[in-house]
Amino acid sequence: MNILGIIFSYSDRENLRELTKRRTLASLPMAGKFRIIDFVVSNFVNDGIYDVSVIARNNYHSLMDHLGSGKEWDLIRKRGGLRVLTPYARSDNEKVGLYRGTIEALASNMHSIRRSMGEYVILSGSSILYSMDFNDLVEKHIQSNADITAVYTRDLNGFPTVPMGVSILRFNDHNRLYDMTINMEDMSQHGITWSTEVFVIRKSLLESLVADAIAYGRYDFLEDILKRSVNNLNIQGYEYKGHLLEFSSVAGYMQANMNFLNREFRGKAFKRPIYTKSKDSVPARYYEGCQVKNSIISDGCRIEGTIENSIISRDVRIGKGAVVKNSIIMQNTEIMKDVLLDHVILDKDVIVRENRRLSGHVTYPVVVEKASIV
Amino acid sequence: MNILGIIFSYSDRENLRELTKRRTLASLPMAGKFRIIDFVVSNFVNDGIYDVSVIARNNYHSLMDHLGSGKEWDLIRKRGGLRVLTPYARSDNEKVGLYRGTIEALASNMHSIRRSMGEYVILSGSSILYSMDFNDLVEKHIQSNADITAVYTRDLNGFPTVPMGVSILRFNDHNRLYDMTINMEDMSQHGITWSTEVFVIRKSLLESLVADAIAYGRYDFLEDILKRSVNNLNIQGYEYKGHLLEFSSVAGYMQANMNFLNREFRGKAFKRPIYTKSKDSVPARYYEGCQVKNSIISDGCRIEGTIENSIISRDVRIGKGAVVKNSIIMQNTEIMKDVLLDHVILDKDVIVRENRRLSGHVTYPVVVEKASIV
Amino acid sequence: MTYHQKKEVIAMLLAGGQGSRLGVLTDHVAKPAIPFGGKYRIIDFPLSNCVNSGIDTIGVLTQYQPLELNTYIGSGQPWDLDRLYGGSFILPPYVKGKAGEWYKGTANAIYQNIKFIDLYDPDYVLILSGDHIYKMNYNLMLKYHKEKKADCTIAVIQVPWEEAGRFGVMNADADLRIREFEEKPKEPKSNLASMGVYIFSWQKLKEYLLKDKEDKDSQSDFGKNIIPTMLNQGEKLYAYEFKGYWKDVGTIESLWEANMDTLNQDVPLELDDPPWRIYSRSSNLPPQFIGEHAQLINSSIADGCFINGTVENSILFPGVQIEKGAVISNSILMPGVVVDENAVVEYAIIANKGKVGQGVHIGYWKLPEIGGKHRNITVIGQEVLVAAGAVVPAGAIVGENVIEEV
Amino acid sequence: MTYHQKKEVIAMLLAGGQGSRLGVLTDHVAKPAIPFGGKYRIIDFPLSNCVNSGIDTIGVLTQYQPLELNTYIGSGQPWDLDRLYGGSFILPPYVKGKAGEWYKGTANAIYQNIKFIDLYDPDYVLILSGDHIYKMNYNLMLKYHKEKKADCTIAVIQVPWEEAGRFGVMNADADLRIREFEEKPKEPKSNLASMGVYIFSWQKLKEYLLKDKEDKDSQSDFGKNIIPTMLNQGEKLYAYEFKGYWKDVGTIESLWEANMDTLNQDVPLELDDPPWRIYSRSSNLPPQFIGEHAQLINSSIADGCFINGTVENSILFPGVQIEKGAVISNSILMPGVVVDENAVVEYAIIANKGKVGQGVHIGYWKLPEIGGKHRNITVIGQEVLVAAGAVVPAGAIVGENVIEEV
Repeated sequence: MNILGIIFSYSDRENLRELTKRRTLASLPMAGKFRIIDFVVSNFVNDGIYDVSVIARNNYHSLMDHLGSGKEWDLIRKRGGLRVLTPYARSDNEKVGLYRGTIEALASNMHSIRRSMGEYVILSGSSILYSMDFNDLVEKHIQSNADITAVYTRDLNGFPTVPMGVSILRFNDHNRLYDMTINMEDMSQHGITWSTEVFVIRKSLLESLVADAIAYGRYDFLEDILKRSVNNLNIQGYEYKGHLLEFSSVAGYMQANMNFLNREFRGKAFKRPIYTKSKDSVPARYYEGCQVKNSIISDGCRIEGTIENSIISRDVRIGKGAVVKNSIIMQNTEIMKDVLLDHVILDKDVIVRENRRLSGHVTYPVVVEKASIV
Repeated sequence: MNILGIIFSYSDRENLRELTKRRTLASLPMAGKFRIIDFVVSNFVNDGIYDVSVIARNNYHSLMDHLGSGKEWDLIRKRGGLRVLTPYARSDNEKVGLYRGTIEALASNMHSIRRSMGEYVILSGSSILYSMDFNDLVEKHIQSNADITAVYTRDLNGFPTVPMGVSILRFNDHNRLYDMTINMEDMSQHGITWSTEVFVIRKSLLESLVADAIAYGRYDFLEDILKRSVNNLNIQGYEYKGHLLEFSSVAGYMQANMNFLNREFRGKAFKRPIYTKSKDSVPARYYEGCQVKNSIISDGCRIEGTIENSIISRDVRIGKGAVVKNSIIMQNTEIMKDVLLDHVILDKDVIVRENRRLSGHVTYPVVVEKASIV
Repeated sequence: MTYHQKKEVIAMLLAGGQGSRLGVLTDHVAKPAIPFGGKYRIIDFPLSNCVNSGIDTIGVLTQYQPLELNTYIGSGQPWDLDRLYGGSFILPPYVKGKAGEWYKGTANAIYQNIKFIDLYDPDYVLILSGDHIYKMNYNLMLKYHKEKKADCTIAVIQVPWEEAGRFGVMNADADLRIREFEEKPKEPKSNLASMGVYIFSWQKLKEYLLKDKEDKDSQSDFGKNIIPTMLNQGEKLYAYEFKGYWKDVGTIESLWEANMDTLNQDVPLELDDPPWRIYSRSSNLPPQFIGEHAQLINSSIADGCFINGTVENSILFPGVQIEKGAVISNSILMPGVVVDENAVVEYAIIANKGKVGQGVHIGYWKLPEIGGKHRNITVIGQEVLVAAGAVVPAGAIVGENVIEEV
Repeated sequence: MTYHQKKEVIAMLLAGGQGSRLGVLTDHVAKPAIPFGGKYRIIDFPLSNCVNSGIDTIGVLTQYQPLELNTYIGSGQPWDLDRLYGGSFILPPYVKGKAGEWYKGTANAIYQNIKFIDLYDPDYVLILSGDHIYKMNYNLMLKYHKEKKADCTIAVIQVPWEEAGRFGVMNADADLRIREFEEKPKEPKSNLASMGVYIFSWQKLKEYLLKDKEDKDSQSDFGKNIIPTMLNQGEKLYAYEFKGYWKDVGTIESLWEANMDTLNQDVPLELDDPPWRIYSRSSNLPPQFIGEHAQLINSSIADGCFINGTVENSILFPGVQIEKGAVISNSILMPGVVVDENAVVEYAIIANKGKVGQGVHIGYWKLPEIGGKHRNITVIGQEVLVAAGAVVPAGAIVGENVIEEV
């Protein structure tokens, strides 16, 4: 079966403050050495889908740097492979910027999508992470004679409330979508089914729906295609029962990372390989006097201090006497002697000088911008 | 010696009509199966320079498609390799379009240029093709203690007149640049030295010159850096004595291609390999009744008709009784029975139906736009 | 923790044979590396068939003159076989414990690589050889193998009865279950010939390989030992009939014929077939140039050629040079061959970088071709020089430089 | 027409040795494929040295158990050796004409690959072996070779006089021209030991390889035959003194020591050295997780590990699992080793996927370590299981599953 994966590397509903100031959502670090996009792309590759397009909008240089030729995801292919689709000016006096919505993003890249051999398309966002059997999903899509299959999850799925901004999907007894609303409140009741932002559709149908919508000046896939078509199209639901991670806020992003400290969760998340850019770092080095507990440590780290309940990315140095708790420390950061960090997110290339103390709260972690010196 | 190659994939002085409507200059087909960029990039690779950045401005999708991961140019490298640098929006409400000039293009991509290990930079355009010994060039640059070395050619170098829009460079007795003007007339006198649009400069100097120029709102490398600096900087000349091809006009582009029909010229141009995207086409097939003379034929062609003095790209079909003379036929074109073409450029994916006749003149070849049906 | 990726099926390609019936053509390269069809090599066919059939893990068993073959396959990238898990693997003989062991028979070669196969824990193993030209979807055969719940499925093709005796012949019942396998029978009872393409259920094959190793008298050959033994033991072997073009190119004549077949539109061997592309490593040469004096008739010509003479019913590989007045007909000129002015080459195969001097006549034959039979094929070996004026009679096999008439 | 790219220098890496002194560690893999330093393999050092020295064409001569090594090197991409011209090439022994020939000695292995070397038409050939840990710029050595107009340059390192007898020793004059070469002399006249790194001017080497082939008594070894013969003939051989860390890891003890050296900041073998990176193939495993009960002291731990016990002065390769209460000290745990609760591992090397059961004691030694001497190193072979409660005394070499005290 020929399937094309299309991943939106950004999300309109995220507010990740400084974290997405210079990068797109999908290139945000996750679980130490990975980035969000790694999980999404690996899900496709692990399911044998080797034709993957990533739609970028702005701030995509870090994403392109990370993905490179696609080699590390096994996506250098003669047929298919990895493409990053970026907005571009066609003529000399055109300017480009934001797509006006997901549909415009698809329409702008239709020349590339059309060329794919894929018969079905799986669309995925980047602000909700899952670990899904795509082959089963597409099989069910075909069996159910659906025009579109929308993947949903039920109830809270481990979250305190249904995340803000996600789509609440309502299905009838035949599992057919009849209504869709955007979640704008802290809902925590039972029986809610909400979108994981994953959809299956036949490529030819997607092409014509996108062309139609553009002709009518409609730009949003959820509002303008999904919601408008509940009567005309057979939109079926597919329930995802596994774990989900969601990050539209900094606190959510922190929480999503902390999930990886759980052995059972890690076991499931890494049941199949998650591919990422390889770095030629040395193994982590632990020196006399270090104390590390319940933490994820990536290669290239040199650790002399204390770490607890934290996620440490590659090539981080943590000095003697420093204490790092409940924090996310990104790549190539230097934490000098006797620093204390609690509930902090240090972005890449940050230096924290001796004796500095930073502490946030679980509901509002302190974020230190890339390349800052504290 | 660490050298970074920077190639501008576009030219402000070109008027190639429909040919560059949907592609950037550097991705224009050349000599059958190649594109202009292949010659420029191969010159770097053949001289052992494996760190090459291509600056794109607009209309660059065909260029990116062609270059792909850089594999075919031997440019998948851990250090260096091939990068295509495209304009992009940094923030949510920024729009991007044309660079205001070569300096802005360099400035916008300085983050990537800075990261290269190259100590020297060779800058090259795409509208003048050469076959140059870059190692000798950089050696001479160093020996001469130049701040910048500007490569020039002398007199007409095979052209009827000095091409319009190129820079006339004037050097003093010490081979130092003292003046620069843009050629605006059909000059054909002796003693003229004009730029091949290739320059050598130490990377750190380039960085500071670009930063300065941007600070002063100056955007053009030739006018605002080269010309303004003739007194402050030691800008040395380096004479290029080999063949040149130039294509700022359609007639020039046609002429440039026709050079490849000369055995001696071909011998020099292909003395070292020119890399290009590989296509898995079958060998060319010649059928009973075909007549082919003095022409370049690429693989994948199926020829039943007559071809003279023409350049035929990949996967072209030429029907029985068709006659193609003095023409350039691009990829995947179908020329049906009894067609007559003389002094015509057929862009990609064109179909010419039976019995059609098109003929242009050497000074004004007919151009048929991509995917047209005649 | 480690990741392990199971493959349902992997292919093992037997590429170690010398192909001695191809004479000077295999002096320097293994048979699967011999150029074919203007830009391919024989091995491109099984490799491309695998990739097009969705089989992405291929062990290539080499033994004889593997340098060129190894370099040609390289990372497997031209066949899209440069993969994180799987891809193409060169498997030469090796030393284990104190002593090394060469591959003795086809089955022994697989036996020695049991460890490699087990890495992928496959359910099925596809056994291929590197000396056939055909386009085949192995996936359909695998489906058949599963439907039949077979232990082994052997691809077969109908051959003319009079030729059946040159092949391994299957005697099968109506359901295509194989009852008897005869290697080159004098009086064939069937005209279903083995194509040398087998699918085995791996656990079953492994069992028989281990048993075969114990049998000192065995030649460890699939056709002579493994398959007859399996039949004796009552295992389920099925024939899978392939209907398409298939040719064993183990002789000079058949290699020449298969090449000529690519020029014949009536033969169902279309190479320009996008959904079933034959991949190959490209040459990096510029496009061909056809000069003022060229005359081209029903020929296939590759990149980098310079043609200024007459070429008829011939196949010219990359970088061949034909000077003015030279006439090439019914011939195969492999990469880099140079033919000087006024030379004549007829019914010949000239191996890589052969040089044919001015006025040379290769494939000289005084009698007219009659009754559809053509004169014998002349072969000029790799880098052999035939000096100006020499005449090489039809059927000669030339391995060394020639300075006058042979 | 064809393109040809000459290389000034290419490297030939002798990776065929079994390394029998490493016991069970080389039961399944060739010595150069043995894991080293937490994420590397021994062969990463010469390969990375080549690439960092600007040498991009490397023939890897394999013979013994090459499967894992070949798979590890693959397309050469991790070392940036996946090139259009050049790159890494696996060169196994092969059949030529009627019979195959195994690599008999180091020089014979090169002799059998003359054709490969000639493809690149090099001026110089660098001969390396796959059993040393060092970081060296071969380009400086090549410069020296050219300055000296030498026929052969041999890299040497000063060793303690008392150890000189274990090496090939050079007796050189003041200009470092070698006058005599003694293989493992009883009474060494010099303490300049050969590092097994040679640069030859290729034409000269080829001449001696061809001569050596004629000599029926020769063992076709560089140290025993080629170099003494060249000295006899008055060729210009120079010693090139290397001053840096270099260690032959041909024995269990030296392999253990070299690993421990990576944990010792006083030893000049920094692996975290961006301008001279040691490249290796990455594991695709998630980052390591350090649990509630972990205690880490001066150790190096790789991706994919799960650590919930105590680890001291030890090196843990990717995917090692240490459960609660387990204590690992002065040990090397290769990829995928699992140590169950309350087990103790001291002064040991545990090969890939070894399993250490609950409460096991590996490297048991009743006496205290005295005078800087440590107890003998214990080795547990690949995939060996040591069942719960077993005690393995120091110095044991365990190749098979253990169910009780050895």
